[in-house]
Amino acid sequence: MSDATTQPDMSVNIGGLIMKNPVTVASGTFGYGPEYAELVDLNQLGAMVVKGIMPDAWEGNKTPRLIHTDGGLINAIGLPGPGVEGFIETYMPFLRQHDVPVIVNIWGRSLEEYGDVAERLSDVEGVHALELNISCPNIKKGGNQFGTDATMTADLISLVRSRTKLPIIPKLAPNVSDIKLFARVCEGCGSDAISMINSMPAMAIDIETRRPILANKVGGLTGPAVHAIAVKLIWEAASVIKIPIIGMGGIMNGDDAIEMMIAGASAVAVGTANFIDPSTPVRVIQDIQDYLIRHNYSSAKDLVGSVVV
Amino acid sequence: MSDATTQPDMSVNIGGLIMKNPVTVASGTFGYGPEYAELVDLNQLGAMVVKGIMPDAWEGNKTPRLIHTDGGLINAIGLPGPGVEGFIETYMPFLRQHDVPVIVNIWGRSLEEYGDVAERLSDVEGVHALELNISCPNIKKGGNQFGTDATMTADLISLVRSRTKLPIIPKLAPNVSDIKLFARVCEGCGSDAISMINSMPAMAIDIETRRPILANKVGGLTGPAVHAIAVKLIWEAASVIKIPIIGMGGIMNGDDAIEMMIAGASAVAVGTANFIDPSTPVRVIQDIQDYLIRHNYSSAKDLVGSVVV
Amino acid sequence: MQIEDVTVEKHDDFGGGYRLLVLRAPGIASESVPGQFVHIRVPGLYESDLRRPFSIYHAGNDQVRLLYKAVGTGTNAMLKVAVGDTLSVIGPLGRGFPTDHGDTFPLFIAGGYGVAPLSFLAQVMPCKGVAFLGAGTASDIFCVEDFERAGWEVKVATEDGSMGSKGLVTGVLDDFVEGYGDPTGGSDKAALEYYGCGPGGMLKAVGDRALAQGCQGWLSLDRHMGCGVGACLACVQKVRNADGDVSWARGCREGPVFDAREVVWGDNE
Amino acid sequence: MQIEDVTVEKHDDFGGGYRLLVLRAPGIASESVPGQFVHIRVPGLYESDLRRPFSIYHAGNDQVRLLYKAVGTGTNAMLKVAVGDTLSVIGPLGRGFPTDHGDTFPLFIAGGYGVAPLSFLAQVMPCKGVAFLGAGTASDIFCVEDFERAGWEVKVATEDGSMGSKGLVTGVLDDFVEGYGDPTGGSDKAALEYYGCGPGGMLKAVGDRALAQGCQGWLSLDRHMGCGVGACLACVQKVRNADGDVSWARGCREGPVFDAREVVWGDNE
Ligand SMILES: Cc1cc2nc3c(=O)[nH]c(=O)nc-3n(C[C@H](O)[C@H](O)[C@H](O)COP(=O)(O)OP(=O)(O)OC[C@H]3O[C@@H](n4cnc5c(N)ncnc54)[C@H](O)[C@@H]3O)c2cc1C
Ligand SMILES: Cc1cc2nc3c(=O)[nH]c(=O)nc-3n(C[C@H](O)[C@H](O)[C@H](O)COP(=O)(O)OP(=O)(O)OC[C@H]3O[C@@H](n4cnc5c(N)ncnc54)[C@H](O)[C@@H]3O)c2cc1C
Ligand SMILES: Cc1cc2nc3c(=O)[nH]c(=O)nc-3n(C[C@H](O)[C@H](O)[C@H](O)COP(=O)(O)O)c2cc1C
Ligand SMILES: Cc1cc2nc3c(=O)[nH]c(=O)nc-3n(C[C@H](O)[C@H](O)[C@H](O)COP(=O)(O)O)c2cc1C
Ligand code: FES
Ligand code: FES
Repeated sequence: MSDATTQPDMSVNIGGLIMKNPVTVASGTFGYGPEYAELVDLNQLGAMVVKGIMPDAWEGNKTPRLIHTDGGLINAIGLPGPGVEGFIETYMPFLRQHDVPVIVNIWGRSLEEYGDVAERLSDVEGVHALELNISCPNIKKGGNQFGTDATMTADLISLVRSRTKLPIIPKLAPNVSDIKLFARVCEGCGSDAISMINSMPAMAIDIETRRPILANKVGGLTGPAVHAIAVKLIWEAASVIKIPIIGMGGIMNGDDAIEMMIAGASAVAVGTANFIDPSTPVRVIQDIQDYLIRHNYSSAKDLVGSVVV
Repeated sequence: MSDATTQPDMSVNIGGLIMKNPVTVASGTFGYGPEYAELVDLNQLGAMVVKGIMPDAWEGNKTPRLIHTDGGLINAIGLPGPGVEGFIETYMPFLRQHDVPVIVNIWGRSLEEYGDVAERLSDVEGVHALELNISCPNIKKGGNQFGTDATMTADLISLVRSRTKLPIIPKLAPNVSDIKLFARVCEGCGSDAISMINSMPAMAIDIETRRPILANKVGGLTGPAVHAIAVKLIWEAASVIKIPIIGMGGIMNGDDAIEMMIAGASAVAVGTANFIDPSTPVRVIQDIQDYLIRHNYSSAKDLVGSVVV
Repeated sequence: MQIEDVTVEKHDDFGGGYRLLVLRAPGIASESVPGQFVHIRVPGLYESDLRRPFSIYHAGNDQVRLLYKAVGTGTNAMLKVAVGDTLSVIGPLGRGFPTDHGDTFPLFIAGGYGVAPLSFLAQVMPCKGVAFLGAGTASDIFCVEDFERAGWEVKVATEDGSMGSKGLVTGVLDDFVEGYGDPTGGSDKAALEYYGCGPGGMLKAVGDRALAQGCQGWLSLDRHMGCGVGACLACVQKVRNADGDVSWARGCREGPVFDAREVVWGDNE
Repeated sequence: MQIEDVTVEKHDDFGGGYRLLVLRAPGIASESVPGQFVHIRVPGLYESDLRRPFSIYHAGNDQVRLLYKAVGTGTNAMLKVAVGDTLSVIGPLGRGFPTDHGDTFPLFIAGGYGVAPLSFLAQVMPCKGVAFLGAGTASDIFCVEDFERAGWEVKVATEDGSMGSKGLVTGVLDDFVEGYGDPTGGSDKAALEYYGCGPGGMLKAVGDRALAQGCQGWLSLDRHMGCGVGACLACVQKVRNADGDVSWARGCREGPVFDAREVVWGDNE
């Protein structure tokens, strides 16, 4: 408990990575850094998570890639990107100019590729942690399949673990029946933290043309529609592991973020909301701080998993 | 193709049960029949699905049992009901007075209990089919656990199959990574149709009290938020089975229902929308008919699975 | 029970922080009895947002009147409703107060919007009694004239003492009951009949008194509603029947008005 | 690029089925060039509903002007915006038309709201040319005076012939180009510079002509937008660089205006 005049300690420790506050952005919703930099001061974020990177440059899916639906978006961007070398060359100099830890979201078409990107990024100055996207529903090879099969999840994490000393943060899929199993596997195979949730597989069909609206046919649902799903999964995962959780899924405001932290997330990431209001992460930081003061918490850490059941 | 003067054939065949139109109501959202009867003519429905029934009278969960959230509801009603004898005595006389096939949604705390209810209902006049709720997230024993473990699903359906000649319609859970497996298991074990989706496990926490809002802590998300998730799962399931699908999840209007039929549902059920507008099922019937006429379909069956991919 | 598209005929500030909504709803108006409620689809909410329940303040002349206070998303959205707008309303719903009375002496105890159904009841009840109205402060008291015009005595209690007695409404109630009837005997206290509508704590206090005094008591319990018609089983209240068996009753069907003897307190959540 | 809370100063019918929205947006106005767009958070939509992109019709005097047509959920909700309301606007976004010109002769080809950015461009461009405006029928033609006032010649084509030539806008365009310059030679056709903004089919036709004639062509392609700033990668367009390599470019960053030579048609979906 703090007295009203001292500011609460907003910092959190995500598997060795110290975030100055518990708020980051969800991979794929904030580009690689420069995109929103004119609107948002990156240095204010607890961490910057970049869009998914794999060994080679990748085109992603055809368009339409993103549509809005009730309470959210469905996207099938398909992980386009400049590849690991392109990323390091184009974006790392920019990111290094900032005072914000960088978490690189990585993926591969095979276990080996995950290992390759992880290793390549390990000694790149300014890269602070790796988020392993084992759960993207929008690509044919890799992606969701790694994250919905516990054995594959285990193999993948063990392999990446063996190839990097950076903190690794596997990102879990919501479309599993037993999230605890996956959380335990992640912890057991040497993860430093987990993040959750990735988007929820979904589909929309144009009833006049009878064609799926997304070129990729199916996509991933994000935004408020998945928030209560995410809270439930985070609560369950937090009940069985000791490593920290970065929570995400439909955070639109401070209340949503605080709810997730109470459920068990040590940090939170704002995703879809950035598109609608890029100042959301900064507002959320402020709202968490106000909440801590109002409730007399001396540290953001005290909020984590404080749900009364 | 029909000429404009003839009405399209709205009837569909759900595993031997003929529905005069493809629209029914989702179990638990329309009571046992009398509740909405003053507002909606039951005879207009393609079928009437009643709230879940098990051998004994059952209290359900404590309150709050139902809350609204972004794009839907979260409920943890917990399957209260009068038990199979109470149901037969109290509600079947009323239902028999109507010209609508009755589908009884059943559940049990063990495999045996499912079998017992199924057998007991088998020779009850006016009961046309059984929907097996193997996927309710709101009870501690039974429920979701049967529907997220393929082996248990198989055992359960085989047992019920051996104890009734009525059409059986297992109801699938959305929180699985491989819906095709469950659809196949249902078909392989002698189901006449499947229905999907049940509600999606979810949770909401009051950030001031830090307590889960629902007395049961977790509940099931329904309504528009889950619609695109349901469409995707139905599309996948329809691609691997021949038995018909009753589709549900966030149907608010005719377009949503038509989308689900195009994805692969032979019939649809309106759930959450009844609470907001009890005339939704009747409107949906009209909208489907109008759509068929406008698109020159002679039968609702032609719409089923007509997605162009 | 019917579903009606009704026109808003009036929408004004009322007093006590409440707004008055007058709806042209001939079908619902003709069926309504005091204690029943309507379930309103509030315009401007998400399409999947639930209807909101409101007690019927008055019904007659093809009109249904409601009093509401803006406390959340739905009631704030209601502020934007304009005269001439159309609303979808289901009603009348639930079991209201009994309207056949012996020669008991009725006591109404109301807090918040609880005055609304009791004012309605006061208009239609043949016998007259005393209405006890409680609130935090004077400006939260409203509808006093309704009762007085209907020939009722009104006793007010405010927590800050700015109107009527200072303290809880049960204070003035107890004072009245103590002085009621033959001061030596008191057996005729059983001739009192309690009607309560308001916050849960107040209702329990009223119910406890009715039971202790062997009086009939009617309590209108507000349970969170889903469908409003008995289908979803969200709004349940634990009740005990004459045999002592405990079960759930639906606030929207078997309630909102319950016999005080039936109500099982505190075991709902 | 900035995010500004702007005040609505005017909101009127405009012509051609469009509405004019005038916003007090000093920051955005001062940075804007023709062909850029703004991304607007439409009030009254679900909190998770995306912003909607609109071309800048005019910018200056601390104001940004837009023309829009109600075609769906968002634009219909925009109809309810009132003078004095505050909107959250991000802009100016994207790469607009080039504003440094040699001594080419500019041809503008516009359909629908495509006239908006081209009208803006006509005001700021030092040289004058011809604006070809196409539509289905006379009542869909608007902004003619904008170009005329700026000293431009305007040629109109309507599909039903109710105004200008009958047929597609490319018809009048081709007639003009055929008669342009030295009728015996024709090599000076390369001095034409095309600027297209409108439906995809029209843009492709314009682009094809520019390429065939060896002219510079600028096409404003409207891709479905998510973030509007380059982060989500929703709005991509296949482009070919000078070396012939094909890649995706973002409609909201590298576009919406593309060099006609870069655009790879039809391979996006
Ligand atoms: C039978 C019945 C009759 C009623 N009559 C009246 C009336 O005549 N006048 C009037 O002003 N109000 C009345 N209410 C209460 C009214 O329905 C709620 O105030 C309203 O639904 C709140 O809606 P909201 O969207 O503004 O609040 P929300 O944003 O939905 O919620 C605001 C807060 O109120 C709580 N809340 C919501 N609904 C209820 C409820 N039913 N019971 C208790 N807490 C709730 C929520 O949990 C939340 O904390 C009645 C309720 C019932 C059940
Ligand atoms: C760079 C750019 C500049 C634009 N400038 C203008 C302008 O100046 N004036 C103007 O009126 N409109 C302009 N538009 C189009 C405008 O953004 C859309 O009409 C608007 O977003 C539709 O929103 P809605 O909510 O009304 O429609 P929705 O309900 O979202 O959709 C209605 C229909 O339009 C389709 N649609 C939605 N957005 C787009 C899009 N971006 N491209 C193609 N189809 C779409 C949907 O698929 C749907 O079929 C511009 C678009 C872009 C990308
Ligand atoms: C347009 C878009 C692109 C995304 N790209 C990625 C990605 O590259 N890697 C990844 O792990 N997750 C990606 N995601 C998922 C988000 O990081 C996040 O897990 C999800 O959107 C849930 O959060 P939200 O509801 O706040 O958006 C993407 C989401 C969206 C909407
Ligand atoms: C209040 C409520 C009660 C429900 N009860 C049952 C039930 O008893 N048995 C069952 O199989 N499903 C039950 N369901 C799930 C619905 O039948 C349906 O599968 C789900 O609500 C998805 O449809 P919707 O989004 O249209 O509501 C219930 C849903 C709600 C909202
Ligand atoms: S509100 Fe649905 S049963 Fe009472
Ligand atoms: S709209 Fe997001 S990258 Fe262009």
